[in-house]
This record gives sequence, structure tokens and C-alpha cells, in this order.
Amino acid sequence: MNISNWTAPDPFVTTPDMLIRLVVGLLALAAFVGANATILVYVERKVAGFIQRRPGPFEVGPQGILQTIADAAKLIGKQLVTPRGSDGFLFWLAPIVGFLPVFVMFLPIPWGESTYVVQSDVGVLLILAFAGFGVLSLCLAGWASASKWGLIGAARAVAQSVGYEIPLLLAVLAVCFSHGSMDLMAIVKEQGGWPWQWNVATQPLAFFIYFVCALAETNRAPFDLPEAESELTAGFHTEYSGMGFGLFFLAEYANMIVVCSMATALFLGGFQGPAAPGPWWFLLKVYGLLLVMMWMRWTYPRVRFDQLLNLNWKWLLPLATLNLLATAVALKL
Amino acid sequence: MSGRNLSFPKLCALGGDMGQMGIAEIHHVRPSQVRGAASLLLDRGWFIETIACLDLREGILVNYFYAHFTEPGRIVVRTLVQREEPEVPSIADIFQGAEWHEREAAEMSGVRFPGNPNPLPLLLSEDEESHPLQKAFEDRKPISNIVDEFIKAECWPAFISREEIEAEAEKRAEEAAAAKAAADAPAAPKAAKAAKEAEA
Amino acid sequence: MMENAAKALFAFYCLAIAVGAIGAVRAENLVRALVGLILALFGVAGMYLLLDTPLLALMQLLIYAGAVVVLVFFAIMLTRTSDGFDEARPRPMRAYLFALLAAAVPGLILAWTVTRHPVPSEAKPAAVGVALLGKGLLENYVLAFELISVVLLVAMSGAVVLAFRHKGGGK
Amino acid sequence: MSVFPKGDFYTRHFQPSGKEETLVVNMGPQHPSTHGVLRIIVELDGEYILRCEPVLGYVHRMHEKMGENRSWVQYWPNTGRVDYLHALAWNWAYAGAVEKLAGIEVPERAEYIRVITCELNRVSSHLLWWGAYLLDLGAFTPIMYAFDDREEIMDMLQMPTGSRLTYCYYRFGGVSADLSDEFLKRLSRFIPYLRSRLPMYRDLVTENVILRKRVEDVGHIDEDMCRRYGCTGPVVRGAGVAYDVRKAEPYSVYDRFDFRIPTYPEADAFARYMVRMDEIEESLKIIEQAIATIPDGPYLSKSAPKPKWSAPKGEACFAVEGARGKITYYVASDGGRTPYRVKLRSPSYCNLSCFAEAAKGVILADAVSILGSLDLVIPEIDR
Repeated sequence: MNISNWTAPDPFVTTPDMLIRLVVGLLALAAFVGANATILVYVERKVAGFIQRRPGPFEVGPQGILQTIADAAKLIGKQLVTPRGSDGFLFWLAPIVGFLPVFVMFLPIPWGESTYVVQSDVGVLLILAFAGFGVLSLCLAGWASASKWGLIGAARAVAQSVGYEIPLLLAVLAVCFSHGSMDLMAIVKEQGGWPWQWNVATQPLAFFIYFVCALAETNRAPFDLPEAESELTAGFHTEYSGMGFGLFFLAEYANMIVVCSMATALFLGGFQGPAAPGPWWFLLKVYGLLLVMMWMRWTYPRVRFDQLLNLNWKWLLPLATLNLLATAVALKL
Repeated sequence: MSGRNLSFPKLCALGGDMGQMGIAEIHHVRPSQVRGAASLLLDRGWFIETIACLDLREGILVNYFYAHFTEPGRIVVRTLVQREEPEVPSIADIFQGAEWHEREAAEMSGVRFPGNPNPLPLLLSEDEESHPLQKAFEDRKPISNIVDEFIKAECWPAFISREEIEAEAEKRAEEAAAAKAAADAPAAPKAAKAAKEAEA
Repeated sequence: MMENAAKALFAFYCLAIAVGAIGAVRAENLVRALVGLILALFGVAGMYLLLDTPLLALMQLLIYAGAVVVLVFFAIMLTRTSDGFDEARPRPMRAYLFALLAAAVPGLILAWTVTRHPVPSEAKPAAVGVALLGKGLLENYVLAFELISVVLLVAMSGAVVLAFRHKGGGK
Repeated sequence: MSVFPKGDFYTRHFQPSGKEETLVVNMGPQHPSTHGVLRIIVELDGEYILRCEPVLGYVHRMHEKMGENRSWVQYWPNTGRVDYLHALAWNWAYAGAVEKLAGIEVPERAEYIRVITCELNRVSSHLLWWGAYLLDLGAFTPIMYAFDDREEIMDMLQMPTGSRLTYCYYRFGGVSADLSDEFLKRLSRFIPYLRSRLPMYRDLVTENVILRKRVEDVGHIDEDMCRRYGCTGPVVRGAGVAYDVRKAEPYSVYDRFDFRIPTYPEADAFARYMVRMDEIEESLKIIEQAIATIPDGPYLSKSAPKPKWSAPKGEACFAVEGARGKITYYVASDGGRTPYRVKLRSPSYCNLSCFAEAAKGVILADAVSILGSLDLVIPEIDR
């Protein structure tokens, strides 16, 4: 077998200019993820403040806009403590495993007609495949920290994300069915600029299921059971200090952006907008969804673990299956 | 309110006044009768409020406070135990809530409650040896100085001699007579209190 | 330039698979072994990418690294295997020898076959589209495909039965 | 995994039940939902609690011994520090016990002042409980709303009492300062305001389906259990028993006011929740009536004891209805400068003692829900 004359190894990168695009894109994404997390934390705290009738961050910088930067500096400066009895290697591997896949998940997202990093006909699959690593990192974190709270948090994380991944996949599949494609760019382009031309109009149930599952997958309230503060102190990241915790935090916010971007692309017409399509529409929609997520977090109590699983297996999963079947039947007709 | 008769067998009802001292009835029992009293009270729907121990010259006075959800009043069942052998059988199997009260009394006042399912220190540190609510010898007062109830010889525990009780009763009677004589206008409802204040 | 990149990637993926596999076998702790397995799975996914089948590569990640590994993790956590069990004991030299033998024999046979009967490879691996793959699975190979599902069903039922028996026995 | 084989004294004593695959964890002493330094050793089978045992004493300050070492008057500040959320009820119980012991008369205006301030304090305590309970259940926002309203109460109570949390306002034979007109005016503005807030709380929180699912049918504590453990306050009223010291052993001028004892027969966490929410309204009703009928006169009895006063010998018991249940002070005096014995009966202590039974077999999240529904104040438990 002669391997010397393989020319095009990687389907995502077949030409040098694509490689350049990839490298530049990754660098831009790194900046975007960091900046966005900072902005989102600030926005989240301001939204929380607004909902709770208090000013929110106020002291550092005008209107407290430098607060998150100060917090980040504090997190970076803190000592990294490895708890006694923990598995040091896995303990520090976990936050990295949680954070790195985020970059890959950003790759196929179509920000605008020409603003993207890679265009792949399996873009949806790429995001979903790497989304699975989040739970792995939670497991590793909970297990390696030799804390019983961590262990319980990890067990919860597994049961929760394994369960919610299925209706999420089914909801996404329904959209992919109706477009006959797993390419996010193609799906966006087939939708129009006006809300009634978006997929949410034809697939409202899928959108609802997707959003609920996305909340659960990103461990956001009311489904934040793996870290359920009042029950498990902090669940899987109880023992983490400094940037160990910071990476989980960053990953959580990055994951939020990813699921909202995917929702925007799949259901809300992506960068298509009434007047002029473009990345601003995309960002606007993503931030709108993020605001909804924050709103829910500061409004609802946390569900109980058995209720969470009941909701998934007794409601979302059958509904998602029915929705998929209905979509298939409708397409055949 | 007072005057309700619980008719404990061989129990000494020793007065008490809801209006004046907040205790409707006081029953003085022997340590062996504490459990009987507790089950009787549970049957009649009373609940345990607390257990309080008084460190006295004669021994340790263990008070069980009971109250009722629908009837007014408060019943105190008290028993005097010797300092050398401070033991009262536990009522934690009758009133489960008494388990903690007993544990608290045990570590604070040094009374032992054999039969308590969980005889661990509750509020104090696990290696604490002393009993904080036990008084120094010179601070201990005789029972008659504090517990203001009518003394009946059969109510007293066997380890206090009959002579002591009779002497105490005599002294009480004399004091009461003197107080009565001293008070000019005993017609007021608070006469007894006034007398006591004058005495104090 | 892309050729060299391909070779470098191939070496990288090989290294990942080898390191992961050795790690999985050598680790004294089941979770570390699992991490080794994940690394190896990643390497394999990379190999799929090199063969221009991104769908298979992503499926490998989605199903094996994402789902199966997590379930294995769950199993490890539930059984609470800790230090002092079989896998943590030092192994005798003999065991290493046998392991080497078991790895070497199939390896040698494979190497011999490949060098003796080289497969004519194309300059550019032909991409298999999703549609083609679906057609293949549901038309030409539908029986095999369905049989695999039956195997999975049996395995799942067995797991359920075992779990229930375990629970009943515990009480 | 490494589970540390050695625990402390209590963990060693708390032997696992011998069932396989159970996990013994310490909930506390530093745990977000124990609201202070309560520690509960829990044996878990998965998420289910097999057994649990509270360990107390982390903020034990020995108030009872302090009582024996300070004069009658010096003991006042201690009373406000037993339960920092409903400090005035503890003030009142001590005042009542000593007044009963010494036969001190309390002027009528002082009784009204006590009713107004104590009920106001009860409202603030319930508001804080409400916020903290929802925090336990994972809702972050209600506590901010509750604090917003509670802040106003604290500002108002600061006017006569001079402090914001650990009040030391009552005196033997009255209170230490009169209520100003400004206070009364502000209070009569506040009552309709808080009334208008309560429906919003109901719509926003009480009717929330997630909350209902979390608290309904959780943590059954029925009448029999209350009797065996001596649970009082909202816990026993949540079990359908209309037991309220304000009606059962009427003290002060409570018999002049028209108010209801809210009871709910379900005996679950939601019943206790609703009892407290209704009690806020009843307290507002009492305050309203008290403001309307408050008489003029002295706020402190002329015969009020001076600092070096010593009580006559004897013993007395006095109970008041605190926000958490029945507060009883038992004082015994030998006629000396200091009490011979002070005994504090704290409701949280008795309410918590039933937790081990109530939490048996429930899910960990439900244990948090039960713990919150008991409305514990840890310093009051440890005293």
C-alpha cells in the first residue's frame, strides 16, 4: 500500500487557503469565545439585577462593565488546589476536556453568508458529536475530585445528558429531514427573511423540544442539577479553584452560545433577516435566545431529579419521536 | 384551669397556677414513675415541650414540661435524683422528641438517661468532660429556696430523711403564718406574691 | 504541502491510537483506562477523516466517545470499583508475555497479508456521501443492518434483566 | 476512588446500615441549604436517603449558663441573639417569664407596642424564610423581593428599637422607648403596600408548577408525629392542628384582636408553606387593629426594675408564639441577683428533631425541601 500519494486528507481542509481560513477562524473564535463570555457574564448579572430589582454590578468601571474583567483576573490569579486523595491528572484534564471541544463546535456555524470557518455537509453532526464531550468532562471532574458531592453531581450529569441528548437529536433530525441536509449553511439559506419563512413556523414542536433539551444539556436552570448549589454544594465542580472552575464557567457560556446559535440556524432563519441578511441578524437572534435562557434561570425554581427524568422519558422523547414521524409522513406525502 | 386531675397512681399533684407561674400542674414523681407519666400524658394527647434540670443541694431536679395542642395549660412532671446516682429511665421511645432533650440534659447537667437510643453529646464537643450547668458546691441552693410548692412527705424521694422534710414543712408553715401576720391587707389577689416580695 | 500534512496527520493519529491503547491497558484505574480508550477512539475518528468519510468519523465520536464511553463511565461509577480489586494488582511477568504474544500474532499476520497482497490505493480516497451510505444500509445490506439491531436489542434486554436481578438480590 | 476511611467522632458513630453501595455524606456544617452551621450526616443509596442524623452544636453559645452568671437585667441582650430573625419574640418570652415571676404589671400601651413590634418582626421573619426557602429550591429571585420588603420593616423597627436584627427592646414592665407618630404613620402606609405585594408573590411563586411539584406531597409530618416530637408553630398548623400560643395560652392583649389561625390539613411542605404565607396576612391584620386601638399612656411601668434588681424566689414559665413555633422561657430564682436557672425551649430544636424521621426514604432534593419547610434558625437550635 502506498500512502505517499494521498493528496487530500482532511475533507474540511482540502486546499491551503482553507487551511488559512481554519487557522484564522480558530484564532477569531478564541477571541470571540473569551470576549463573549465576558460580555455574557456581565449581561447575565445585569439581567439578574433587573429581574431582582437591584442595580447589579455597579462599582468597577462605569455601570460596572469592568466587573467581569476584574473577576476573570481574580480567577486567573488564584491558586490551583488539587484536593487530597484526588486523581490529579484526571482532575485537571476534566476542565480542559470540557473547554476544548467548544472551539470545534463553533466551526460549522454560519454567522453570515460568507462569514463562516468551515462549511461541511455534516455540520449539524459535528456540533452534536462534540457536544457529547461536555458530559464527559463533568464525569471526569466529579469522579476525579474524590468528593462525594462531585460524584453525585457526575452521576446526575450522566443520567441527565444521556437522556436529553436523544430528544434533542430527534428534534434536530426533524429539521434535517425536512431540508434533506445536515449542512447548517444550506438549511439557513433555504429559510427566508421573514419569521413565517423560518423553520420555527413549520416545526414549532421541534423548536420547543430543542430549546428545553438545550437548557438541560447546558445545565442551565431550571435543569442545573449536576451543580445544584443548594443540594450538592456545587456538584461536579465543588473542589475546583481558580481557572479550573473558570474553564467550566467559560465552557458553560460557550456552550450556551453554541446551542443558541444552532437554534438560530436551524429554526430562526440564521443570518436571514427582513431587511438585509447578515451576521448582525444572527447575533441578534442568538442574543435574544440567550436572554430567554437567562430570564428562565432567574425565574424558575430547580426541578427535582426524578421529575427531570420523567419529563424527558415520558414527555419529550415520545413527543420528539411523534414529531419526527409526522415530519417523515408529511415529507412523503 | 387548675384543678384538672390527671389521677396518676401514687402521684403527688403539688399545685401550680397557670396565671401566676405559667404552670398549671406540678406532679412530683419517683424516677421510676417518669415513664408511666409520659405514656399516660401521650395517651391523653400531651406533647413534650422540654426537659430542664435544676442543680440543687438535695440532688438534681429533672423537670419534664408537657403541653397540649387543644387544651390550655402546662404540666410539669418532676423528679429528684441523687447526685451520686443521677439516673432517670429514658422516655425517648414514648416521646421521640425527648431523645434530644435528654441528651442535652445529660451533657449539661450530668443526668443519665438509660435507654436513650443515641446517648451522644449533642450540643457540646464530644470530648467535653464537665457538665456546664452543674453548679459549684457553694452555689447550690436547697430545694425549698426555689421550688415553691406545697410539701407533702410522701412526695419526697426516699433518700431525703423524713425529719428533714418535716422540719422543712414546719418552717414553711411558720413562715407563712408570719407573712400573713405581717401583711396588713391580705385581701388583694396578689397577697401571696406581695408577701413573698416582702420576704425577699 | 498537503501531502506532508497528510503524513503528519497520519502519524499523529497513529500515535494517538497507540498511546491511548497502551494507556487503556496499562492503567491501574478504570477511569484512566477509559480516558485511554477515548484517546484511541479519537485517533480512529481521525483515520476516518483521512479516508474522507467525515460522517463515519463524527458518528464514531458521537456514538462511541459521546455515548458509549459515558455509559461505561456510569457503569464504573455505579459499581464503585476502587483500589484493591483485580485490575489494580501487580501482574506477573507471564501475563505481559502472553499479552505481547496475543498482540503480535494478529499484527504479524496482518502485516504479512498487507505486504504480500498490496491493495491498489487511489490518489484521493473516494468520498462516500450520506445518501449513498443510507442507500447501502437500507438496500444492499439491509439484513445485516437489521441483525445488528437485534444483537443490540438482546444486549439491552440482558442488561435490564441483570440489573433487576441484582436489585432484587440486594434486598 | 478514595473515600477517606476515618471520619470524626459522629461519622464513626454513624455506622452505615451495612447495605452495599451506600454513600455516607456530610451535609454541612458548611452547606448552602442548611443556612448556617447545621450538619446532617446522610446515608445515601443513589439519590435516596436511607438514614440521616443531625449533628448540632456548631454555634452553641451556652445561653443558659450565661443566664446564671449575669444579673436579671444584664441577660436582656442575650435574648435577642437566640433567634436573630424573630428576636422580639424571645425578648417577649423572657420579659413575660420574669414579669410573671415578680408580678410586674405592664402598662396597656406597652402591651400594644409589644404586639405591633413583635408581629412586624414575625412578618419580616416569614419574608426571609420565604426567600431563603425558594433559594433552597433553586429560585434565586424571590429572596431579593423578600429582602426588599423586609428592608422596610427593619428600617421601621430601627426607629423605636435602635437596632436592625438582634433587638433588645422590651424591658420588665414595658418597652424601652415609645413608638413615635412617624413610626405609626409609616407603618400604616406599609401595611396596604405589603398587602398589595402578596398577590404578586402568589402569582409569581406559589402558583408556579415547578414549585408545587417540589413541595406538594413532600415531607409528611402529621399531628401524631408533631406530638411525639413536640413540633409547634407552622409545622403543627401545617398538620391541621390549630395550635397557636396566642390563642391557646392567651398572653398580653391578643384576645382583643380578631385573627385567624391558618391551618392546612395536608401535613406536607406545601401546607407549611401556605401556613406561613397566610400568617403574614394575619399578622398584618393584627397590626392594623393594634394601630387603630392603641391607647395613650406610659410605655414603661413605674415599678419597672432597676439594674441592680433581684427577682423574688420562685419559678415561672412563659410561652409566646414565635415565627417558628412555641418559645418557652422557664426561669427559677432563689431570690438572688442572678437567675438560678434559665431554660430556653426553642421551637427549631424540636422541629428539627423530627427531620430524621421525615426525611427517611426521600430523595436528596426533597430533604432540602423538608429542611427548608421547617424554617430553621441554627443559633436558635444550638442556643
